Amino acid sequence: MSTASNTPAPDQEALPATLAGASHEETLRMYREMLRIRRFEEVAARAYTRGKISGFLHLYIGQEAIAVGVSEAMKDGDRIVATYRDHGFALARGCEPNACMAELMGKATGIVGGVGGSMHFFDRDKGMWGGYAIVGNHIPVAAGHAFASKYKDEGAVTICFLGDGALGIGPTHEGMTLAGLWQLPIVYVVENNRYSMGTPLERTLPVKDVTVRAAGYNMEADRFTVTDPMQVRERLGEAIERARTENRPTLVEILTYRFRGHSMSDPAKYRAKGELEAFRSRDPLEVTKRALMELHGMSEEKLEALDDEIFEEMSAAETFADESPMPDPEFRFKHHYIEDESEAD
Amino acid sequence: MSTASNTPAPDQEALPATLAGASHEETLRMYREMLRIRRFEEVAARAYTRGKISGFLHLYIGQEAIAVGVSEAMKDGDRIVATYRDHGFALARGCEPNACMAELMGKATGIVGGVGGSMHFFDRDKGMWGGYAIVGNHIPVAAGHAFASKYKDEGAVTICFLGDGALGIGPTHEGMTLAGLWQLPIVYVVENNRYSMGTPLERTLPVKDVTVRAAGYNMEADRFTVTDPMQVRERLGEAIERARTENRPTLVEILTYRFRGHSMSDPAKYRAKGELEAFRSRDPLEVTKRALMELHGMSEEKLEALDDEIFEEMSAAETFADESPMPDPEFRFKHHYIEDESEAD
Amino acid sequence: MPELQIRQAIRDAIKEEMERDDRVFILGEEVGHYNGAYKCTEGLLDQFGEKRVVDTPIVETGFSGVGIGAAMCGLRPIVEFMTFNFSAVAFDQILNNAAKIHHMTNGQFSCPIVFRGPNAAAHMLGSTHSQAFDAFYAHIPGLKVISVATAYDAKGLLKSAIRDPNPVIFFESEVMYAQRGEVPDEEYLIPIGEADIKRSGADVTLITWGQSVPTSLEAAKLAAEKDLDVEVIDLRTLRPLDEAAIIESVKKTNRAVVAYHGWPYGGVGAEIVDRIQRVAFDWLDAPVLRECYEDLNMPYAENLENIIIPSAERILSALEKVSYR
Amino acid sequence: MPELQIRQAIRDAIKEEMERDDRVFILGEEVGHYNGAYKCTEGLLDQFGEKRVVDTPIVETGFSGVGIGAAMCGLRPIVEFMTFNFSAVAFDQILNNAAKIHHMTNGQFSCPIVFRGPNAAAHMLGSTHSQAFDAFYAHIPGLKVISVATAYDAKGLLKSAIRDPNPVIFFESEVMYAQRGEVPDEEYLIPIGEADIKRSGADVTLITWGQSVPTSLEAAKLAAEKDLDVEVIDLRTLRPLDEAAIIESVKKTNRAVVAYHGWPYGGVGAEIVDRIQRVAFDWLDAPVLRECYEDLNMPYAENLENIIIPSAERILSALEKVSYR
Ligand SMILES: Cc1ncc(C[n+]2csc(CCOP(=O)(O)OP(=O)(O)O)c2C)c(N)n1
Ligand SMILES: Cc1ncc(C[n+]2csc(CCOP(=O)(O)OP(=O)(O)O)c2C)c(N)n1
Ligand SMILES: [Mg+2]
Ligand SMILES: [Mg+2]
Repeated sequence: MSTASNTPAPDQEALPATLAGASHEETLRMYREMLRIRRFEEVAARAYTRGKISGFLHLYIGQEAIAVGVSEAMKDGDRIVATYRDHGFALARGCEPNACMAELMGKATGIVGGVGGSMHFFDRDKGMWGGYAIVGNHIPVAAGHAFASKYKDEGAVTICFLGDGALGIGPTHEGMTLAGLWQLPIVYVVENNRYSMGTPLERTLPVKDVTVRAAGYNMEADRFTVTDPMQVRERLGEAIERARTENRPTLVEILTYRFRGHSMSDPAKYRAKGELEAFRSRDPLEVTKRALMELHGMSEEKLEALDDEIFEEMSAAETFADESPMPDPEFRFKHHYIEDESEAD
Repeated sequence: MSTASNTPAPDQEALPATLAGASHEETLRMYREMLRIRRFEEVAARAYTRGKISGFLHLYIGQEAIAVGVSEAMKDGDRIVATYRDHGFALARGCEPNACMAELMGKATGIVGGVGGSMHFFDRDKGMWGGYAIVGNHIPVAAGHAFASKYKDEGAVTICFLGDGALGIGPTHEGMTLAGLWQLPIVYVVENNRYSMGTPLERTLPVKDVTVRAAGYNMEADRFTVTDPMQVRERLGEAIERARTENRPTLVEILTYRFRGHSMSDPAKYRAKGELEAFRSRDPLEVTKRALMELHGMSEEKLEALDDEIFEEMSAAETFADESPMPDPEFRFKHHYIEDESEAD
Repeated sequence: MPELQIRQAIRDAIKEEMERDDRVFILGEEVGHYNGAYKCTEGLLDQFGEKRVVDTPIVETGFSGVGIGAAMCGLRPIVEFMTFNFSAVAFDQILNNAAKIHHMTNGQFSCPIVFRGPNAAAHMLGSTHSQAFDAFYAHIPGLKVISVATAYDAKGLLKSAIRDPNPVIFFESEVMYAQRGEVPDEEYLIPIGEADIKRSGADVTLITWGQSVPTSLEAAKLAAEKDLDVEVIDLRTLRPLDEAAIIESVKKTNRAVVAYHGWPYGGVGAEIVDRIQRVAFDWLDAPVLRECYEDLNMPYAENLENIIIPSAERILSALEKVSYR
Repeated sequence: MPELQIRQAIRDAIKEEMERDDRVFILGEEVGHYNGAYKCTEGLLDQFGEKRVVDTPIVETGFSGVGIGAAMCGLRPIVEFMTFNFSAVAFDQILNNAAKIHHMTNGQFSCPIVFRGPNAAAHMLGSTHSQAFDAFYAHIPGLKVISVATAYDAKGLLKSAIRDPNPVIFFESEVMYAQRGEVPDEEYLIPIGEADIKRSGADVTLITWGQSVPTSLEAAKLAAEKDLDVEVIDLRTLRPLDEAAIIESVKKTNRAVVAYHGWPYGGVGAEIVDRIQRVAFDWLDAPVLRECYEDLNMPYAENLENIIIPSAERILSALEKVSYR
């Protein structure tokens, strides 16, 4: 399976410095992770159109460099708190595609046993702390995680992602107010993919550069257009370490783009002409692939073999999910209340 | 009744330029209005301690110059939307002390028939649009008033007041986001009296100068320490006219001080030593009085006579309220639903 | 009569009221350029422009508050919640402003506003996106609450809601938007507060509303096959409740079941039970039973969701139980 | 046994649990330096310092969310709402996060948190500050809901709530904070979910909770003077409901009245009626009656407020009515 045709003349632009400075091994590792996310979601999208997946399915395609980059910048114990657009983070954190795909199909073998679906991936031990589906309501919760880290003096950092569409809502403001007031070890990352559902940010944000708000919260700020996962690792890495060592919060805005509609039901007809193509030509996945070829001499064949292998993995995940059982009917009574105190952490 | 003893050596400071530029007549008019508010509240406070008033009673004493100044800057059709600390605005807008005092006592003759109490003064025709008791929840409502003005193209401006304690809450952020995004004819005025209940702003605000947030909302900003009502009229007047003529919203922070506790039940023990005295020496009421004496040659006697007259007015309001009947028991069924469409505006 | 989808009936109601009264406008997420997340506002932006079809950012408290403020100024806002699940972040605006403005201002201001959108479980959306808000809003004095199940009712009641001088909560259903029903060409209004007998019967009264209406009709059909003649009352308005219609039917049948989408504890279902046992105590031959969601958070998995949502079979068995069959 | 005010019993419960378990901390407006708006946290800042007694800005959603997040990390937060009226702006956090985290994460996370503060009408605070949130929170699966009326119950149940691994809503009453009652020196816990018979009687069951408990006991006294022997059950926990205690009593008395602070439509009152008529249908000699707020926004005026809140006289007349006196 080849993707080369997706990229109109990427070779015209120079490769980003961050990729130039990276080793073959790490470039390949990150490329591989990005590709795994993309192929996972493509397989999921196909399963959706075949009626195997229901509900909402929000694809991360185009934004993968962010999840992979941040994951590389994290230490054990650090945690990601994300929105409903969460598959990429889970996979980047090492969650099993089998469990992820099974979750999308509402199967007992799913990452949360089939109770959550696409929007609610959680894998505590891997630092994947969700998967929240109400816009903005995870922002104060993530501040709470950071609060607990500081309370326990455990040195963990919380990295909380939100969309450009989540900047107006009150809970976002309240969570950031507390993070800034109490100087919590947290990094808030706005993945600005230019749209909240069908609405371009011009119609939702009174200001272009949202990091101007950092001062009002007494946070540090950073803002950049994503080029590749190395860059994300570097830039978020700084903010993460500042949170870890100084308990100093940062508001980061990453300019990115989603190649698909908001969810599977959105044909995304609202895009400006040529917009999608322009962004595709800077697809971080393709840019990273170019680095592998141009800087590290990887052959098309090798890259295709890798792609095939990953496609295999994700197809196997689909089969796994297909063949997994639905939850037992009695399972619906589980996890509403904890009877025994020792079951709580 | 003399208040001279309240003011330790105000004559050491030069009078503000805004007062120096004002006529005798307008200075006296504004002084009179400020004094009316103060005496009204002093009488109310006494009635409260005598058990005639219940519930919450939030006094505006110390902040009067703001209500009087803004009221002077308003045109017919403009409206004030305020918090529970609302007596000053009502009186400045010309609401009857009788009706206001009766409201505090929950009487049928009250400004809202005794259903609202201290926190819910409304007098539509006078531009006194409330009186909201849930912190921050009037901010989007006021944006709605401004939205309607723009929709109807009626040229009215909404001036919405909030406390320093209301800056963190989500509804404030959402209302301001919409006001900035849609460029509504509104002025948001933060009355920063340094405390929200017993908490000094250092413990509630991550940032000192809250007008830095204006940029994030695409609003204009202004910030000043209140000296006298003329100054307030001038500064808010600019913002009001900008709203009226350009549909351009402004975020204003006025540094002020409340001389009493948060409400009658608060002994305000949390103040720093000497803080109250320092602010008293810059009491805009006293400063304006000095201007009347020093710039316009008004005698102590005349001023005392004025004070006596106002004190009489407010005492009479107390008597009026005392003697007013409680609402009829059947009145409790009124105004829950409108049966007839024509009753709605 | 033409057959319309419920979403079209809703769109037509809004359109007609906007044509009739230029104080009426609609605001919410994706209502304009996107033509509505569920296409209930299709074509409105084109017809009325951005002034009256207002796309908002994701700020439910913000735009609910703007609607309330605009209503106080004499406009007639329609606030669309993409789903009522998202009204939870605007709860204070509805509870403390919309429901109270008229009273709190001693009648100086009114709050003629409609909050509308899909409510209750759709299909596999998980616990945060599958909630019925009936119990929350029907509890609050100052509000009117409507829940519609047919295209005809949707249009007639939405038009009444828009004209009503009070704040109205208007519940629709995502999974029912595509259902078709006859809608007359001529203008009509359905009064708020009147239940509708969707099927008359002599043996048991089945009180229902919203998404449970078709399921209840199905259950009645199944019951008929077993010789149980069920009267199906679609409440349509939850607040004020058409107690007279309920009581009249129960006095005839002496038995009642309540079927709806929503959690069991309290809520509209329990209120109906209370009224029946209080007003028609001596007529009751069996306890009133309720079929609604199980008292659980809604899981994503299809099979579990299907168990939790009341099915025609479950309703049937309640009908049989109150009939001591 | 020493007599403590309810506010002191609450303070002692928090203090003891904070001494016992350093994961316990409290956050909210004015809980620290001000010692609590109603002095329920008096002395805690001095004893435990700013790390564990956390003054917050006025951001109910923010600090509720922080509490929830901290609970997910193994801490044991107590969130104080200055009054539950202000929880309306945090409704989504309670509904969509606190109540769902454990389920939604398939048990990977738990949410051991207590939301506490005064609830229902106090005295002349007007419509926005006089609301009972019982109906809203008791409706939600995933939460436990407690409402206390004595110093003894307050301490024993708050300690249990703090130790409970689930999210707990804990209702107090502003007008009852100063009421005194005996509280043992030794540590004790009261299990969540157990009603308490505050007065036993043979003729009518009076089910009540919170602020209506003293009024109900007064009504029972008045009834006794008229030879009506009333059993007063204080529910104490609203969710889960102690159905067994209610039913047992009703099977003995064959009549029941429910008295509480809150609006009538739906809610806990209607739920109790539903359970009684469903489970004890054949034992009931009269319809169950409820005495609660009238279905109105609360006015400020004292005389109107006093009519709207259920008085001992009103409860008495309901007791007489169900006894056909
Ligand atoms: C409070 C709330 N309102 C509305 C929604 C519906 N909704 C889900 S995602 C979304 C758009 C969010 O856009 P953005 O924040 O930019 O994130 P993106 O989807 O682009 O990643 C909307 C409106 C919701 N989930 N929660
Ligand atoms: C949402 C909400 N939370 C808490 C309160 C209780 N409360 C009323 S006023 C107030 C302090 C507000 O301070 P600030 O905004 O500075 O205004 P000021 O009282 O100083 O005028 C608090 C905590 C409330 N009314 N609403
Ligand atoms: Mg986006
Ligand atoms: Mg203040």
